[in-house]
Amino acid sequence: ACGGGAKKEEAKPADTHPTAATSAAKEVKVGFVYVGPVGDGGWTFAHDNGRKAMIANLEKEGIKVTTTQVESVKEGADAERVIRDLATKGNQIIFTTSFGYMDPTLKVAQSMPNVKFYHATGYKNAPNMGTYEARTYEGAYLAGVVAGKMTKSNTLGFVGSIQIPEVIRNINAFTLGAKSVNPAIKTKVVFTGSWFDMTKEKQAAESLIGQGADVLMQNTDSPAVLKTAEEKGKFAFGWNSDMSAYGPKAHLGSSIINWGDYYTWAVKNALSDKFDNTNKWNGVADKWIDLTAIGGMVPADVKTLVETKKAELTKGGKVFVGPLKDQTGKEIVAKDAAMTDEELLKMSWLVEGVEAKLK
Amino acid sequence: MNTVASRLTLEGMTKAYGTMRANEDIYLSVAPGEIHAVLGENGAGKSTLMKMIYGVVMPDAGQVSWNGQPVQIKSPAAARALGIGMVFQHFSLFETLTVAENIALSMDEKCAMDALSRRIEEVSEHYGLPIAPHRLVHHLSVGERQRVEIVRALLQKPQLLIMDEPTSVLTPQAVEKLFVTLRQLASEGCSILYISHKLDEIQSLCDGATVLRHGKVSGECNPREQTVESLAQMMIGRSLPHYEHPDAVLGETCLSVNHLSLATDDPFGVDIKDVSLSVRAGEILGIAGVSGNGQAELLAALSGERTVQASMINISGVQAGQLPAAARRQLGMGLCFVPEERLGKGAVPSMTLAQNALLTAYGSPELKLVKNGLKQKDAMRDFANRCITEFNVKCDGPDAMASSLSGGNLQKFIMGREILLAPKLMVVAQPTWGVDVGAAAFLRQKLLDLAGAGVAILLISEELDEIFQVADNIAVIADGRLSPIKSVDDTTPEEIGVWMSGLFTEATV
Amino acid sequence: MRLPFQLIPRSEPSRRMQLLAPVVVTVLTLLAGLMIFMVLGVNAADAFKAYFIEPLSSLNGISELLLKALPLCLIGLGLGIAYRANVWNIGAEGQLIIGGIAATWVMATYHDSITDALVPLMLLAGVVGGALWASLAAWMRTRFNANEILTTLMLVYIAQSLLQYLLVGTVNTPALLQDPQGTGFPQSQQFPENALMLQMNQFFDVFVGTRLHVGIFLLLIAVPLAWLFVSRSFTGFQMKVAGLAPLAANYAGFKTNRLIWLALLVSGALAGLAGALEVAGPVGQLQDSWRPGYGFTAIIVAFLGRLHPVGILLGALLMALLTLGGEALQLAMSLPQSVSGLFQGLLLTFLLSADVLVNYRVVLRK
Amino acid sequence: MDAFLSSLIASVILAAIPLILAGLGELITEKAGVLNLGVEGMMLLGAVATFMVSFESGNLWLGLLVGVLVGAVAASVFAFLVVRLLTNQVATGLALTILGMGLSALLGVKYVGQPLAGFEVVAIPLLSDMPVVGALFSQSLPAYLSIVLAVVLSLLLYRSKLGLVVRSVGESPSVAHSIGYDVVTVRYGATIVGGAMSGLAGAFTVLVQFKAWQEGITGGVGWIAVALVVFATWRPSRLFLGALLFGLMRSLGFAAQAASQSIQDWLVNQADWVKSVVLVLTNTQLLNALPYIATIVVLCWISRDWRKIKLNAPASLSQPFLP
Ligand SMILES: Nc1ncnc2c1ncn2[C@@H]1O[C@H](COP(=O)(O)OP(=O)(O)OP(=O)(O)O)[C@@H](O)[C@H]1O
Ligand SMILES: Nc1ncnc2c1ncn2[C@@H]1O[C@H](COP(=O)(O)OP(=O)(O)OP(=O)(O)O)[C@@H](O)[C@H]1O
Ligand SMILES: [Mg+2]
Ligand SMILES: [Mg+2]
Repeated sequence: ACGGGAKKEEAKPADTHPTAATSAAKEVKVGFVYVGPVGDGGWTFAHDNGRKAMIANLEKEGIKVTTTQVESVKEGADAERVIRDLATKGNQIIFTTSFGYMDPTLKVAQSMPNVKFYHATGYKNAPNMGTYEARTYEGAYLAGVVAGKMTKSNTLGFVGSIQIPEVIRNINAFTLGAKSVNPAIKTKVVFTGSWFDMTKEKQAAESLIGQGADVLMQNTDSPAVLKTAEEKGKFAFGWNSDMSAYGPKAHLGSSIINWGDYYTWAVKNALSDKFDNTNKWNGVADKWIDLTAIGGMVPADVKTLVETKKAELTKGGKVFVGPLKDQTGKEIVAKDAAMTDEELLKMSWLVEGVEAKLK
Repeated sequence: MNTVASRLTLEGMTKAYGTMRANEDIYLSVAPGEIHAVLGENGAGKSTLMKMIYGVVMPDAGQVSWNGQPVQIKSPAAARALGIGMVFQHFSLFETLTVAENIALSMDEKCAMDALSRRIEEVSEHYGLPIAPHRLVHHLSVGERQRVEIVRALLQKPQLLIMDEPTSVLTPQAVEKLFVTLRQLASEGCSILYISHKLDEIQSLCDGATVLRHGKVSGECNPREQTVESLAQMMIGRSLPHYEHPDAVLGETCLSVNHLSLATDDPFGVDIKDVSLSVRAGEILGIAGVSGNGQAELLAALSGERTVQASMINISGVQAGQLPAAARRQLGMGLCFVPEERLGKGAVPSMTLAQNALLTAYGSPELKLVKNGLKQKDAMRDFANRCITEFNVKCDGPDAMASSLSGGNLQKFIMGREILLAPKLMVVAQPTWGVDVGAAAFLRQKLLDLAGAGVAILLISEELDEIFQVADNIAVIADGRLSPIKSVDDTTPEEIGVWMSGLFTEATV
Repeated sequence: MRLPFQLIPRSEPSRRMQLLAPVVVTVLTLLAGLMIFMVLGVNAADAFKAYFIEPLSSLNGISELLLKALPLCLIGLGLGIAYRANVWNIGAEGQLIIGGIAATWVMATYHDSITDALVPLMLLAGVVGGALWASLAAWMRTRFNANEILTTLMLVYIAQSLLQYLLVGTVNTPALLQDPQGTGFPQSQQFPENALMLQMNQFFDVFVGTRLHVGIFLLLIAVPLAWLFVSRSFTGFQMKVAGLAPLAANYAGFKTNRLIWLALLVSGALAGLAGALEVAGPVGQLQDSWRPGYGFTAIIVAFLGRLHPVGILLGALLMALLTLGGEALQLAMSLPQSVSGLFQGLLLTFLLSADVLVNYRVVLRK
Repeated sequence: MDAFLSSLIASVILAAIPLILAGLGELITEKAGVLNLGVEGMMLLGAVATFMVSFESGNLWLGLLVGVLVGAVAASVFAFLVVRLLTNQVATGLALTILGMGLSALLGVKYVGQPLAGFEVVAIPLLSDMPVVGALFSQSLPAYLSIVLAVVLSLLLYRSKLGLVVRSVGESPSVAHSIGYDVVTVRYGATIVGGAMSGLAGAFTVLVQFKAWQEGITGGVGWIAVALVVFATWRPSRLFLGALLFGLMRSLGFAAQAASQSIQDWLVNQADWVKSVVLVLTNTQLLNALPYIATIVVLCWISRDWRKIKLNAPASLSQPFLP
């Protein structure tokens, strides 16, 4: 059985005719499909915060939003049913927040042209379906900067979920950030094989610490890595959401995603006459990504350094700029060449300094 | 009323299991130092009565008086506290525990293991029942296990010892030794309640007897003043049957076992060592022996439940050692087999008789119980009906559950099923174990008739009497070895008894 | 610890109680449901309506119900056959995953070369894959005596790792089943049209807008076949004997090892078929996060149906309803999905307890 | 290297303790002839109850106690069904697991991801300063207590009259009944003790291991515990060993990943076949499956000797007894 639950804010009489008519735009029903429980403290939690921020933002503009969200929806046959259910129950806009919902979302979108869909982290669009993703690697890069300064053993640890480009990008960015301030560091990586499994994440973190890592980062959805670091007297970061509460002594900062601005824009976009379905992939520059709640143990000069890097990124700076070598020392990106988004989306190699084996 | 001289008096003891009245208004009295027999056919209610005395079973009505005082015995511990000890009909020992642990379990006072071991040694020496306290029970022979049971009872210094069929598994020599012990006990003032089907034993041992029939007292007597015939009359209401031995002409060899050796797959089992025998058409070969001496392994090898080297077993001229059970039944070999355990092996308890008929008859080309891989319900019922009518099985018809039949009736059904399959060779284990005297006589006669019709029969039985009644030749299995085969006319129960304890030299073939 | 009642074994299971027990169970479950809803502080009438009526109130709902009941019933039928033989395959989920993998593999290999027979071939691959995975447990049971409860369960975890292995792949060696256009995401390509089950709406207009596919007709074959096997065939009889009295099966000369193999192969094959139907049906794609859970739910289905094929069909429908109802509760009343897990557990517990009435006479003590 | 070893030891011990607790509980239950496949469910119920009470009251020990009690209560429901009502033990155990998973998920919804302080490590002076094995002596109080409890229970089972009675009931309930033991009560007792141990294992999981609640947080440990009992051929000492081995398997997979660079450096000079074997063995997905593969392999290894299992397994395991 799968946990989680749905919460409905201020139940409204059901609107049986889902239309995106702007004339009635003062009230709008929005559905969210979550892959985990809201209380995961990570990925889904960040989306739910974004949802709340969106409601508040639009309230101020006089748009009343009612949301229905379904948690812990399995990626598979169930997803399509839930999405369709939400659509037929009068939700005019539906956000599906996990990669595995891509094709179910597309299928429902094709059969319900009057409803607008947004799918997170995927790459398929339709006239009524847009996509969005955050440049999480920029957050990883900023965290890397802090990590590079804070490590004593010059060994960083990274708990990865599965070996997909997104995760590889984050590992690389974290390492590059650290190397930018401390060329001697190396990053050890352990993949757990799942996005949310505290048991494995904890054991992975323990293994990394056991092999000398003293600052940990993760690309998994629970705070288990941070908690382990707290127990063992090491440092770690929060991911996706502010996790400082889970390990006050260990918490160097949280690389967070602010979905609120995006959701606000997306609802308004859906209500406008011209639906923009292009992929939105934003980062620090648009304040989607930030490294916040930097811990008190981080020296002021490091904090300043982080601010400088942020400013660079905001001004259009890039993380993946040559020269970049892969693990074997082979140059992949030439000096001063920046990787294109296309290349980033397919990234499947680890930068020099990462100690890990893919597959 | 009874005098204070009585150790135990029972009045109006009644116990019903559902509608079955196992004991009804039973009166019984035992004096100190008396050895008192309780007789009766199977199911007469003897064990039930003893269990009520020992507090295992609660009576529905009746009064127990102990040394003149009315008492209520609510548990075995209460019985032991009064001074009642019991040796159960079916061993109540735990195989994987040691002798001392087994005994500790029925000691009610606290007692350190070492001290207990010493006491066990003392008591067992005093009564000439030597046992080693630290040994695991599953390593013990049947006789030794019985000793453990008796010593366990004696450690309580009982004033009354209940022995429920203690000799059914002992060799005649062991029985003699036991009797010496019992007499010694009685002379020390201990009363003994003694249950046995062996009337000659009772005559030699007991001072008084109570006979039960259908749960009621059918008579009391001094067994020494009775004949075996009159005692049997009291037990079953008629005299013992006589067997007719049809004249059979011995035909060719149907079964030969050649130097069969087989390691047991049961941790408590016995390995078979170099067994050879042969049975000819029309012959009944009886194999005597205390159970647990390799019978189970021998049967498994014969039936095909375990396979051995092809040459070790030859059925009707075919080397069958490698053939599995189903193949031995078919292939025109006509092996039929009646196992020792009826429920759970010979029949599936929770299936109907019709389904149980299919259990072994599925391969019969005449009966055609299976067509195109499908069961033929009508044919199954017809065949079950034949077994029921031809073998006088008392039941509610072919749709009755096997578990609803009494032991004797189920045994008749299983024997009927196997015999109606027209065997050429029949292997039968303990055909009358726990079956009442009348039914046993019926089944033994069936075996004799079958041999008369030219079927080769191998009969494995613990009951020496049975073998001497029906078999032509006899051999003994002890510790996995087979004794020389003798004609029943050339040997005596005494000689066989000696052999049963393993004292023989194997025949050289 | 004396109870006010006593159990006396019946000489045969009571027919009357067999019919009465489901009623008792339903009443108990509803009562328990009432209590749960009260504790959760929702209007019980609304909750019951959302739970049990709502999913059935539209044709789309019914088609979703059937779509969910299909794999549950198929797997349940196989498990029922195995459990009758006392073979406790509780790893159908793993066999289902392997079935899905096998079907996807056929799709990936042949979707260009085979057009018409592709789907049947995929289903066949699912059957074979599921059976092969189960045969590992059969081999370990017959060869090493390894308890199949544990091996089949461990094989679920291993199947999940295998699924990931096949989809994630790496830079150097692309994963076997990964979508060539998928830019490294852990999923297979979308199944092309010729690799998808035919939809009911292609044949019947009433089904327009629903996802039900023709695979549902398999139940029309599978349930009667399973019934024939279980209650009419000699092999079914042998399995039952082996389950009820293994010694009797040996004595009768039934090849018990072969029966164990058969039980595991049949249940594995049906689970594999369900997996293939799932990926070629409503999912249309293999993903590393694919954990439908049908293999576990089907265990309850098998017991709910008292291991009888017709009962299993009804049990599958009921369990599908409970799951859909759980979702409806989530949407309508903001109740967590785990409520339906709780209901399933309670239902099974009550059902097992009710078996007492079937097998024993309950007599009050005086 | 020392740091690596002592961290490995610490993580193995932490992973092994819930296995030892739940496994020993199941061992005791099985020794009385009751097969309880609901260990996972009871652990989850114990875990969620512990977390809820600890979180709400702030008293960890109270939470621990409630977790133990909840495990015992769940087991007594199970015992009522299988010992009194004589239901099928396998099916009822599965039902208990399903029930435990559903109920714990439902109760725990609010608590997912909530932070909880959990028990602190109490290092034993001197002993904990030893190199490498020092990790053994810097554990939390419940960890020390669990080990003591496990040893005491093992001794009780094999060295006391009470233990003898429990074992005899599992060996042959009818004989135990005929010499005057109340089989039903003994089975109840053993099952409830088993449930309490599972509850404790669950409590340990949330209070010491993860200090958090998550749906299905026990992650199959209950099932592994059931497997361990067979692995241990029903002997406590081997159970302890098996639990440590399994904990090692779990940690080893991750350790091998973390050490991938050192492994690759070492591989450079090895023969080709060594390279390919090691490459396969250190495949991430395979490493994730390692504990399960190891469990299966060991299970086959142990079970292959049928007689040994038969000698050690309680003869009446999972058989109903009607007095
Ligand atoms: N636990 C029981 N439940 C139901 N019926 C029983 C039970 N125990 C005994 N009976 C029945 O009560 C009757 C008397 O049984 P009992 O064991 O006392 O006979 P017995 O005289 O000792 O026979 P035997 O010579 O075979 O030992 C039998 O018909 C038996 O089937
Ligand atoms: N960790 C322990 N600490 C103290 N006593 C234990 C412990 N483990 C087991 N014991 C006790 O030691 C005795 C022997 O244990 P066990 O039967 O498991 O091993 P064993 O018989 O020595 O096994 P093997 O023969 O395979 O070595 C038992 O009485 C048991 O209660
Ligand atoms: Mg008797
Ligand atoms: Mg008798």
